[in-house]
Amino acid sequence: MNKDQHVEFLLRLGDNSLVLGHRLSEWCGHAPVLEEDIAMTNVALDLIGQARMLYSHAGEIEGKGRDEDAIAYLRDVLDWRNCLLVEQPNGDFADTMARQFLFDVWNFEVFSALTKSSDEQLAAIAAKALKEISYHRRHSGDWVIRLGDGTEESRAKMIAALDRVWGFTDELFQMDDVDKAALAAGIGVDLEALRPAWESHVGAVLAEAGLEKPSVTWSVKGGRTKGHHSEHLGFLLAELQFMQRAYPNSNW
Amino acid sequence: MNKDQHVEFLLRLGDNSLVLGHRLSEWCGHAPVLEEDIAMTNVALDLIGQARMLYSHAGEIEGKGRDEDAIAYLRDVLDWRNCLLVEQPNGDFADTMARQFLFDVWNFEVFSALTKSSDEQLAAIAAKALKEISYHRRHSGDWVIRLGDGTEESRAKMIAALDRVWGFTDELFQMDDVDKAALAAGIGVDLEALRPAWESHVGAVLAEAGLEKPSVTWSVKGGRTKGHHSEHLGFLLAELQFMQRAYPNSNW
Amino acid sequence: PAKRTAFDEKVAAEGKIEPRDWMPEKYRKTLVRQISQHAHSEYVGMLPEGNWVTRAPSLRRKAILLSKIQDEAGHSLYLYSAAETLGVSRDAMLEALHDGRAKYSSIFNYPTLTWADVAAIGWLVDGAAIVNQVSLQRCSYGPYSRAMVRICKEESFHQRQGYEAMMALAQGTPEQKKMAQEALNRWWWPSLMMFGPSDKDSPNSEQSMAWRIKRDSNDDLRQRFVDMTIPQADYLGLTVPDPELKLNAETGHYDFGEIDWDEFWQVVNGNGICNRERLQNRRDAWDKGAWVREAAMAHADKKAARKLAAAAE
Amino acid sequence: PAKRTAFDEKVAAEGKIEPRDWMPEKYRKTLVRQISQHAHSEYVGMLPEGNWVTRAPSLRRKAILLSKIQDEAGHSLYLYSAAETLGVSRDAMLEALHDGRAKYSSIFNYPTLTWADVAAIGWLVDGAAIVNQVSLQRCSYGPYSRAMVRICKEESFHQRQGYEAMMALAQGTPEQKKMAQEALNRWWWPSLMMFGPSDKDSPNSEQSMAWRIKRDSNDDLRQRFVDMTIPQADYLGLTVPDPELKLNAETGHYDFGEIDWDEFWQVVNGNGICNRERLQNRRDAWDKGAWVREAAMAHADKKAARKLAAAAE
Repeated sequence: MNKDQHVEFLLRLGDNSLVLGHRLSEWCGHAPVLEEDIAMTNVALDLIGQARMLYSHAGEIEGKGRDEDAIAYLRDVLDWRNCLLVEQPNGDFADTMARQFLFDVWNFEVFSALTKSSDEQLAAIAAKALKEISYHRRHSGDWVIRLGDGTEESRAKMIAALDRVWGFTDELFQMDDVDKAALAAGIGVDLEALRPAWESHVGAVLAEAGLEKPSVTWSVKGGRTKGHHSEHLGFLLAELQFMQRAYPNSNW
Repeated sequence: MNKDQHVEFLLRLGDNSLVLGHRLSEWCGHAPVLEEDIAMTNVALDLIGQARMLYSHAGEIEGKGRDEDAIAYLRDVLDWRNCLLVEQPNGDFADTMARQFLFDVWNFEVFSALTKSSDEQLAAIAAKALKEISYHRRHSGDWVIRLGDGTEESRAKMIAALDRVWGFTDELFQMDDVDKAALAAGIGVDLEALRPAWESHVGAVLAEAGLEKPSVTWSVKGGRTKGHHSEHLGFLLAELQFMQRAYPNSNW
Repeated sequence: PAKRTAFDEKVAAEGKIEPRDWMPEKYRKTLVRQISQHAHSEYVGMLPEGNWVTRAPSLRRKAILLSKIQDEAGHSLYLYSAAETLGVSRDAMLEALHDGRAKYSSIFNYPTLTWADVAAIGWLVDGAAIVNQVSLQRCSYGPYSRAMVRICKEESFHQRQGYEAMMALAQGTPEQKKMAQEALNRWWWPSLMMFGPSDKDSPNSEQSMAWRIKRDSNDDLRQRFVDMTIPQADYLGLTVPDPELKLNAETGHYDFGEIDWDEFWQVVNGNGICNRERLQNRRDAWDKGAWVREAAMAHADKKAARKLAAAAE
Repeated sequence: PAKRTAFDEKVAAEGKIEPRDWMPEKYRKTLVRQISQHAHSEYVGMLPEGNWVTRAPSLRRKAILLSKIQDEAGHSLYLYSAAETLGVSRDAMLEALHDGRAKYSSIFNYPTLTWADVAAIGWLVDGAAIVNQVSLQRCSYGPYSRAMVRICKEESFHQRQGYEAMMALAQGTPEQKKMAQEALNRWWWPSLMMFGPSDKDSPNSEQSMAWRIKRDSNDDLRQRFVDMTIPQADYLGLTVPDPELKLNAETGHYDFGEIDWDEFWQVVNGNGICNRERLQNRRDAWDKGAWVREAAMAHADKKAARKLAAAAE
């Protein structure tokens, strides 16, 4: 695995965290209940913290002097490597929780595996993150259950929400050259191999929620491996990056 | 009237046009009927065209080498001088038309007066713009009538929409030092004196729509004269300016 | 039968079939499908470009883009009108779009990720559309043929503007040039796919050609587009993402690589990045606009009733 | 009367009144009004800062800001709980907020227009809040007093972070310094207004002071804030927008100009830029969240019923 691939592998992880953290932070002050303002902000904080560690580590390996902010604020859309799932708009609370849950379950498996990465720094980051992600997974899973097993209305909304995001999950298990190189080097994860664990956990929660696995047949990919995103990411970046773009070379 | 005031006076006009044109352009492809996609895009185009002429003229008078794009793309929020009314979010179609109508009627009076400006370039711009604004005013007025005199639902929405924007209209008639200097120099307009004509036209259309003048008592000001905007403008600018901020010193 | 013969003779003689003329039911149906699909494409096609209106990099480009989108709305309107002459209402056509029965050009299921994509759409997508539409100017159905004449004029204007926008990028900073190349990389093959399946896989084409609804085969039109576009790409200094592309000295045409028809069908069948969003956007605009359309009708009725009442007094 | 005497004596002896203790009805009402207003202020106060979360200029600042807002949500929660000890439910308090009967601190009706406004809120608004809250730590009502102790610790942390963010701007580029100065210009006077009307125009204060709900007068607290803040502004190299401001050598306090109480009342009474939006935001979050809260309750009920049924088997 060459250095570029190593950096790219880390950016994929970091971009997932930052973009999803950003989406959650958009809820700030608008949650359905005060306790969720706290809980969602907490998850957003964890994710942004993970992105910072991953970016700093990537910047060090790259060795070109980019720090966490240069990586977060000075790349345009085609250079982002998050999966399509996390950049999808918040929608309603069911949409947000469906997106979060499907990601959290995957992320938990990924970071579990990464605790054994031969990249020791990455393994340390993963060990720290895993405790947080374990909470995230429980939190979003609880909401899938509450909404699925709540009222008629909440159940209908949760079903619709799962249908809307399900087609973005295949991308999570796709292995390209970078992933294979990372795996071969003992740095990365066999994403394909995570699918059974993901399906089993997701299935168990859906069962508890009284929900079926969505039967949608569409599936899209390309954000994480090629930077082929949906049109939503560009608007997210315009907001995220405004200050650093408008006031370059400033310390904050 | 000094040069700074002259430039400021022109920017106030241009910023109104650009910001409202931007808001209308957000409807692009989302109008309630195809004919309105065409009509609203048309109004947006007129307004953006007016902003370009006003900015270019302001840039020439200023004499510091700023062109229309430098003025539009490289000022942050406190340097914008549009009135609060035009930066308000689109809301639903009734909100958009209420905002547009109250502005169009004012804008028509302003540009009518400006056709006699001693700034000949401005007078020429006003003469061209006036034909366009005359169409805008008819278009938005027709919709106020249609919605007010349409269904129960549309009437309720139009009443709510007028209530939501009415408190932004006092600002349109406020005269500060810049306005007074522009008036004294024969360049500007006596905004206070426009109120009766505005009220009369607005009143006639509301009457035809079967609507009352809103009875809201709040009133806010400060966008046009001090750059004290609402929180909406910053997000609008993040989108508007993204490309010029992210790729400085490029030709497009 | 006599009517049938008259129809066939008129078509054969390059005459135009008009709305009141007798026509075979299948001719009518084929046209309705094709014209409404074309109308939907213009309508849906506003969205990927509309995505950049608020972020256009200069006021001049913003005005050009808005004006282009306005033209597309206009094209959509002519085309719906042309289809309406065949006895189907715009609302019925929109209903078919909204519930997924009717199609629109699959190219619009690709996202516009950078400003260069907007330029590339103008250059390539409008370029491909023109090749197709120039051919359709000779379509046997009068209203469609005339709509094409009108639309082609505007489209070639758009195509020139798109090319010029691409030129500004190709001659710009390294970032701009990179953005232009990446756009070409993403839009090249989908543009070739716009002409539809290869002739050998295009079973409906034969009847359409006989009826002169369609005047040139998919592969012929595609070749025409390639021949026209490669020199433009060369002039821009951009590389077309096809290693097999080269001028064939014998035929005088460019040979090009195999199209990935699997990708084509993937996107047609729902797996493009934007399929769901495009349709949802159109449905949302329609649903959220329902009360506005109802209000306009209610007002028009009231107004008419008042006029009538006044006249009766 | 015996209870009344016991209450008065306890208050006079700096004892804490607890929820189960007897208290005059007006004491209870005053506290409910004050504590719920304080809770609403924390809740609504999330919005002007939340406005910059997605645009924070560095990841570190973004994390600090999010964490601060999370703390505010927490404060709001303690305060609602403190008020609930007086027999009023959180839902009832929110209803009063949503229909405009209950107030929140009027400072949050000003918009955050630049990043420097976020820094200024941390420095000035949290600074003013702390002065007030430190005083309220000695409030006679136990739960409120204890909430203040806990909140004050976090608030002073926020205030230091705000000051530090302001410092980064004041020591930054000319644009940053300008942004900082403009924020101070806009937030200075509203911060002074946070302490409420002058003592002479504050008729309710006397009873609150007697009951030790309030421990210091508005003007005393305001003076304390000014004395604390001016040296900080000097250190930042920023100019407080008050030409009459100067240290009074005799008193050792800063004298300052007349507050524009007309502006104060204008904003309190609905003419701030954000009054409508803040309330609408809170109402929208509440209304759009109704189905989520209902679902959570329905699920909890079903779960409890299932547990009961299982136990009965």
